[in-house]
Amino acid sequence: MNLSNLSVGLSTYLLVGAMLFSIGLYGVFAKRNIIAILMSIELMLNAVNINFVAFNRFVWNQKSGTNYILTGHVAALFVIVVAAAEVAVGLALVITIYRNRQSTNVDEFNWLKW
Amino acid sequence: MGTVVFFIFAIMAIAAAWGVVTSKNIVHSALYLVLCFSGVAVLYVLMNADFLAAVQLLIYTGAVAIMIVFAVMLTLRGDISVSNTENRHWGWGALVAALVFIIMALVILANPDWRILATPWTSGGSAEDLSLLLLTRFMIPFEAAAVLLTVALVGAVVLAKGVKESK
Amino acid sequence: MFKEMHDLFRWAWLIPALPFLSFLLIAFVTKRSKGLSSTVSILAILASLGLAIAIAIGIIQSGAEIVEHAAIVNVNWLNIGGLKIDFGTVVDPLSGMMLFVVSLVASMVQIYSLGYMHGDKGWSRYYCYQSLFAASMLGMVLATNLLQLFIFWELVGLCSYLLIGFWYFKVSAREAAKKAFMTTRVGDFGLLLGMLFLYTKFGTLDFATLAAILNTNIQNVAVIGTASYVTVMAFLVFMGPVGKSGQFPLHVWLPDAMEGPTPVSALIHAATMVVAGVYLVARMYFLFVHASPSALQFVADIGAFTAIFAASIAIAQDDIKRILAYSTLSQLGYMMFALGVGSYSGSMFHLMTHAFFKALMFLGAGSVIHALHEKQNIWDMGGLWKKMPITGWTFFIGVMAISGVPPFAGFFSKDEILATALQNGHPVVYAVGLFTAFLTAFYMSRLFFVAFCGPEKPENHPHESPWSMTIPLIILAFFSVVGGWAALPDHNFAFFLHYLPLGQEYEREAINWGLAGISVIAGLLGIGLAYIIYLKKAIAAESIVARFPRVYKVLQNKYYVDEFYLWIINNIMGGVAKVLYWFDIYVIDGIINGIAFITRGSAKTLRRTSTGQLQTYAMVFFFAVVIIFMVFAFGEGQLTSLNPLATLGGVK
Amino acid sequence: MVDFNIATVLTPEIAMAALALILLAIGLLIPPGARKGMMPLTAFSLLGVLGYTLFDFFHGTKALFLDGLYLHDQFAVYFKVLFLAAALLVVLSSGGYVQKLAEHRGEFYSLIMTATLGMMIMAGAGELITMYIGLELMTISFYILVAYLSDDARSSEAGIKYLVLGATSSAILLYGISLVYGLTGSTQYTEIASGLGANLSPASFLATVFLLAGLGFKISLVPFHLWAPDIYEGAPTPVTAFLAIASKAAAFAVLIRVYLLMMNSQAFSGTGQTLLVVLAALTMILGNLIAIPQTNIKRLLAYSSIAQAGYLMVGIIAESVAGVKGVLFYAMIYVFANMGAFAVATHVSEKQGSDQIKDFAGLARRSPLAAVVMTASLLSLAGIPPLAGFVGKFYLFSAVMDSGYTAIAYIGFVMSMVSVYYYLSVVKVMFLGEGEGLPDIPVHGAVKFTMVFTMLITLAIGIYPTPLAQMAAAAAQSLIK
Amino acid sequence: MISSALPTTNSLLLPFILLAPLVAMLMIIFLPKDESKTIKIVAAIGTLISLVLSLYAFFAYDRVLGGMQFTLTIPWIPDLGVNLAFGVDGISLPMLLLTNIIGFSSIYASWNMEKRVKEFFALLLILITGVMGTFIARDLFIFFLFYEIVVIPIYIMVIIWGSTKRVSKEYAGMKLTIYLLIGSAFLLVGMIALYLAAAKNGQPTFMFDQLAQRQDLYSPAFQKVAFGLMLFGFGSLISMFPFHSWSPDGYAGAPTAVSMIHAGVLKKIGGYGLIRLGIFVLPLGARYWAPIIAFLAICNVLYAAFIALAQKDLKYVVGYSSVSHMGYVLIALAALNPTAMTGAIAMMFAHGVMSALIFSMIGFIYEKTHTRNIPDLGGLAHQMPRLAIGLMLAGMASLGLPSTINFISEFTIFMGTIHVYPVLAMLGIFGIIFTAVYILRMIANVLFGPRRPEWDHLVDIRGPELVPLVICVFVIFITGIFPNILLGMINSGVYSSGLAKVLETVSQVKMGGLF
Repeated sequence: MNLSNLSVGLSTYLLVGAMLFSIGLYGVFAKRNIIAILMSIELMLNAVNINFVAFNRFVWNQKSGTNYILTGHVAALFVIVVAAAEVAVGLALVITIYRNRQSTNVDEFNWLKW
Repeated sequence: MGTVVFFIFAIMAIAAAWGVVTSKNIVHSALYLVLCFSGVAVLYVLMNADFLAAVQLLIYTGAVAIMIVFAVMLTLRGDISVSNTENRHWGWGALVAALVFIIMALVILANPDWRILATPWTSGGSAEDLSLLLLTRFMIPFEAAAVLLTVALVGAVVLAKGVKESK
Repeated sequence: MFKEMHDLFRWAWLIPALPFLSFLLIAFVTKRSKGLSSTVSILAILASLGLAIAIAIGIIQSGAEIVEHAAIVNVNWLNIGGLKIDFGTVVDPLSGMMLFVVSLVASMVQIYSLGYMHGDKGWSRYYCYQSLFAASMLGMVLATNLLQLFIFWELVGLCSYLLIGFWYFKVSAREAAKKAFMTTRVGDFGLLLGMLFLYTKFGTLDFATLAAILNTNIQNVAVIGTASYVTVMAFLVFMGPVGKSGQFPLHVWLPDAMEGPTPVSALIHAATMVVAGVYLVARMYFLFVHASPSALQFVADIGAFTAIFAASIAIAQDDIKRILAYSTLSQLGYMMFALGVGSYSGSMFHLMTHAFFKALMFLGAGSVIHALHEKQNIWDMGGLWKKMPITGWTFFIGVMAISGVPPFAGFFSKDEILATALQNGHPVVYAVGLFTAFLTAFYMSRLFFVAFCGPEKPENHPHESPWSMTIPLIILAFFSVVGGWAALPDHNFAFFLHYLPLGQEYEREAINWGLAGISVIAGLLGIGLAYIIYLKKAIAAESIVARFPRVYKVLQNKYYVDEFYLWIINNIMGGVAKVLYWFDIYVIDGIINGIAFITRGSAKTLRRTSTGQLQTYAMVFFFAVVIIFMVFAFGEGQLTSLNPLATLGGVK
Repeated sequence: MVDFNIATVLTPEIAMAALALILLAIGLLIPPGARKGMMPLTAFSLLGVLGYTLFDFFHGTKALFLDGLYLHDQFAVYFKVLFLAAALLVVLSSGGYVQKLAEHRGEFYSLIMTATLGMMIMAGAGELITMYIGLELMTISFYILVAYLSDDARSSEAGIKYLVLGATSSAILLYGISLVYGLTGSTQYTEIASGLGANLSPASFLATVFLLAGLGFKISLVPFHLWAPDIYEGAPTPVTAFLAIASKAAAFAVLIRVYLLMMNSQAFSGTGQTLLVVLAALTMILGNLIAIPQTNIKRLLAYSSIAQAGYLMVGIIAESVAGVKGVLFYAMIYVFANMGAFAVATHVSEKQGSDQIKDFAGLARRSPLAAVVMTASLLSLAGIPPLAGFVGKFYLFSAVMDSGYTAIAYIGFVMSMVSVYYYLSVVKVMFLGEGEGLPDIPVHGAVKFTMVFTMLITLAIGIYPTPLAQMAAAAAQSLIK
Repeated sequence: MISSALPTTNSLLLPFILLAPLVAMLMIIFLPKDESKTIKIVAAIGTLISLVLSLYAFFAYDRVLGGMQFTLTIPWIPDLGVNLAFGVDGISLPMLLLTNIIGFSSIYASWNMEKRVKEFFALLLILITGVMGTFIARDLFIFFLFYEIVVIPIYIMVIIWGSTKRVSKEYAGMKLTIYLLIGSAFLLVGMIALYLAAAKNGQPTFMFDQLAQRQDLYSPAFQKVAFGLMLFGFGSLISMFPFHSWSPDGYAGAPTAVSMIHAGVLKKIGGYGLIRLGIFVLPLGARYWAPIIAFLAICNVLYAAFIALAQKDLKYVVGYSSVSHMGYVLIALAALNPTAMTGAIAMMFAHGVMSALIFSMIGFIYEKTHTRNIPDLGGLAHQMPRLAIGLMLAGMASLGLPSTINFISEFTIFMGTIHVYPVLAMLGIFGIIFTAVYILRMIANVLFGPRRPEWDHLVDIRGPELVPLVICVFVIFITGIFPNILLGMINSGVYSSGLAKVLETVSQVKMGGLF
């Protein structure tokens, strides 16, 4: 694919990232179902990845030396790995707590307080 | 053309994300999530991160989404159409999220250095380039990530299986 | 001659040391054994008496020499930066006289107590206190400086406290002891202040040095400050004697002090301790002389007022010891105003004679009380003269002496005082003194006639006291008779002592028989009036009382001074104390507790921020991020660059 | 490319990874009856690594590896010593606790190893991505450990809370990292420092704030602290100990490195610095205040550890070698003091089946050693001499006062005296409550050793702090040129 | 004994004095719980050794030579400049002796202790050691270290062995502890500020003498602030109005031995600190604050004396009385001249012995009658004459009766203050009247009056119980009758330590004060 003639600027990409991040954030804040919250977190992590890739593409594409040029990609890759691990553990936890409480509603997870 | 593609998929991704957090049906949310990930993958392609796009599709749309669907199925009870409702504080949540978005957007827009268009892509980005980096400069996080995945695996098993206190 | 005597005077410290030794011995060794305790104590005081007599003889022999060069021995006691105090002994006619009087009365009282205190559970304790008192009093007399004097002054106060409260199980004794201590403490406050000012001004408290400084520099006001400064000091110093010697308005403790055993009253509250104030003023006379005349005038006024004030109260009292107590107050006032009007030697003379006859009368009263099993109201007595002849006769001598009937001791001293008062231009004081003499004679005779001469009461079975009590009576009676002859053939005690303040030349002066006659007449009038009222019953006492019921009531209630003080203590001091306590608990502590309460309360409130809802936590988290960022950007002046219009419009 | 001696330098990390896997394998392979040996095995292997690391501290050379992406300076090694010591003590004190687990004991120890590994990577990381991976390795291990008692709903709840909040906070941290990357083109500390120095834009502020929020979450800096009490309460007590001690220290290791680069960038010159001061003050105040009405010992210790984070922040604010030294010193003694308290709390809750403070009644009689250790630990946390906490606070606050921030010293000292109030409430319960008729609580073996050891160290450092102070000074010097 | 026979540097005397109770404490820890007799004897021996050694130090001290003697200096925390430096001069030696006198007495005052004996004596010995440490420290850090050591044992002792009256013992203990700790928090800030200011020349130090030498490093403004902090910290400790309210409650709640040590010596650390740290090191600050101190001191004297009048609980009377007496110490400090300073130190000593005696007597009363309510008591002199003597002598000392050391110290104080603050000093002297009132009232109502049959079963104090009485009375009177023993020592301390010179310099400084 040759898409070298694209004309969308960095800010736009970043705005998309920011928007995804905020939507994810809203999900974390507002959803009752714990799985939906996990999904929202995935959205946030994705938003960060967009940032990394975009910065790599737009700002540091030509930075000299092979050592630097793909840092954003590497970061994104690690984030994906971490996100996967996190979601795995998270879902296992969901199963556990569902076993205990028969619920996935985070409003009910308030035994620990004060 | 790239612009058109970008906007299509960017809007798609955002709309799908919106769907994830607004859908009342948790299964729908999961499907929107897949859609969103796919849209983001396309954006990666637009930014010459082909390998990442592939990884995104494989891991997110493949593995993660499937896991989520499984979890949804395992924990589902009651009416599925109200399985994913908002809590009482969603208004506050929306406000805070909006505030966060506003400051992010302001910062992005206020930074003149970022009001730029792309220069021609010169940096590669193939799996080979990445692997070289991962095994040299980012050797330690790479190994650590391996351990991390092991930990996640073990953890998932331990947690899902359940640890009981012996009486 | 003087040189040899001086060697004797060096041993003056033994006089207080012996009783002190006996105090220690009794307190730590012999307190279990009654006999041993009293023996030790009496032997010690008798030894002191012997020494005192020896020293007195030595003084008389030394003559004028010792007046000019008092025998002073000093050792350093306290030496720190800014404060150097010596302890020592001063032997001069003044202290010699006091030593003699104190040790004599003390020995008499201690011997007397063998009989009076017989069978008391606190026997050893009693002699222990007695010894301590003797030691302190004698130490005070010998003091070379004001601080030393003050220390012993306080110690005699302590002994007074202990002895008044000797029967501590009696609530009245307990309260009286407390009152005595507290009242004298008020006076000591002033004395202490005076001492401090003196030291700050003159850098010494030594009597001799102070006197020398004042005498040499008195013209040069710039060096020692203005005369008014000295006057202030004089007033402050005088506060001590006001308390100790029971001058108005701090006289209230002395009548109550009669709660102690009667020998104690005789010794401490009649003969010795209470005159300490007079002695102090005499010692510090140079200060009063150099102060403005108002200081001495003040002393005279207070003394005169106390004299007549106490005498008027004594008229209306019924308790034998209280009458004597008010009489003591009155006589102390006499001595004080004597000093005030400049009759220095007269005051000392009266101090001595008063010690003899007042101790005599107290001991006599004690003898009566002992015989009547603790009855003290004179109206319960009567006809004792016949049953107790020795007590009766000696008491009669006492009455004659205090009434100023020649040739008894009181006549000479009282006469000298009154004469000087008139000569030195204090006619009002003289008149007051004269009237007081009349009142004194009246109430003393009243006491004597009612208690000793009136009809016998059948319920009483008095008998004469044992020898241990009567011998001291006789000895004191002897001195009450001959004590005044010391002034003969000239009419002045100063002749005897060869002593005048400020080193003035002593001038002989003949007795002014006219003035003496007037005072004798006043005394005889008093006796006569009492005779008419109480023995002859020509005028019914009741009718006088009935005519002036208010006056009688006021007199009987001692002008309500006690009530007034009690009111102040209970209402003002107690009230302030309660208010401040309230303030302490509810305001000062309240603030502290309030802070603690606020802390705990806010903690309890803040605790609720931890709601247990993870989404709330997340919201707080991000909201905080937003706020912090805004503050950060605003603080760094970056807010304008965040203006979206500017950004989008490209205005840069 | 790869340094030939990287293997030797990375020995502790490699050993930890290997140990984690070995323990995992052993746990699966050996029969349940033989699993009692797991604890000593873990402890001795940790002791070995600790010994090596200590040796490394005194004899290793300062080096950069992988172009400075990974650092081997005394600062990093100091923290590794700290993590290993904490892990060792946790393992020792949790023996009895883990015995109660029917299965997955191997995994428990293995996860502690991986968490420690993650911390070590955080301390050694010379760039943000490595740091992030280390952080996630630690955090994910902790997610599992916190929720380890999966039939205990509280443990699960704590796990899920920690996971959601932790993931959210790492998202914001990542966003910050991405901004830093976008601004400077690198994730390496030294290059960020030079890159940010020239760039004072809203973006750099946002990046700073996001990084601070992400790391502040880990150190439970107010207002990012809300998670801590809930998670501490719900987690198994040894895990709480480890979480409170080591994960916080690891975040501080990162924060010091990151902060020092921010410091170079002037971003923290004016308002930023003031903000940090305010946050530190708030942390001290809120942590200590809210601890007062707590009735659960773990929750109380949670708030106390929030307050301790505030004290540690004070050292960072000082912006000086002395300040860093203070942080290092305090972090180390904090390990022992907190560990002592948690060892007692673990032991009591294991025997008593409760974490309520009122169940400590009469502990002075029932188990004098435990009561004394608890008292000493709490008082060290409060900063009462002759315990180590006093010297630690002295270093911290003298450093910050030397940098001209006197107000925060007032707040710090006053709040630490307020903290005495709630620490003493615990002491009061232990010494005053008679605990009528309750049986004695004997302390044996490794737990006893842990208690005595932590108390002795706390006391010894308090009385003679010089050796540790020298170590901390060396570590601080190695960080700042 | 000639002190030159001793090495003037690195003498081990003071460490031994410090260690004796500590060793006894360790022995007690390893003794079995039920050996209460042995425990008490060990504690007594430990403190006795300290007492004897400090007596030796007191008399072996070369007053002509002056200055710090029996010194020992070991570098301790080099990077902070902390030295483990011990030493005593004429100012601290009386306080050291006082600590040991009271420490030894307090062991015997607790002789009848039966509840958790082992813990009690272990804590008590820690307490004694801590207090001693503050007085022999020549290093501010060590000084502070020892000071804070004592706070917690006191708390524990109050809550376990204390007694509840108007306020619960838990409250009293907590109030005492938190109050003093908050005070010490400000003190600590001041101390660090001082340390940092002194370290400006690159050589950090905590040594008192070196801190004092570096006057040029402290600006007047700094001195004002730093002294203010010290004043708050030490002022709380010495129960300066209005920071006194911990004191009566604390004493009322505390067990006898703690009251003795707390009122006797611990409180004096405040005064000692103000001299050692405040006036020596920050003379200008002291000059600035002096009028305020003087004013507050008189508030102490009169205010507390009045409140003592309204008290019904014995310990509250004595508690407020000790607040009142501290006013004299404070005004003497504020007078800033050698005479007053000598008086202040003597007063601290005198009040220490006196309050130890009075608290031990009250302790026995409470132990035997189980009440401290004055109206419930009365006529105790019948059943317990020895106790009555003790309480009465203590009372006499308290109201400053001549021939007790209390009188001389009060007198010296007044002598030093009267020309500096004439009005305030007069008000202070006025306070002696009220002191007399409440002390006499207490003595009268407790000891005297009719025999009460309900107390007939009481046994007079005897045997070991007499030890505090004998020791304290002996000290009160021997130093009262021969004051040069004590005041000469203090005087040499004030002059040879350079305090007098500092005071002379500072008194010539003109400063805009508040009054």
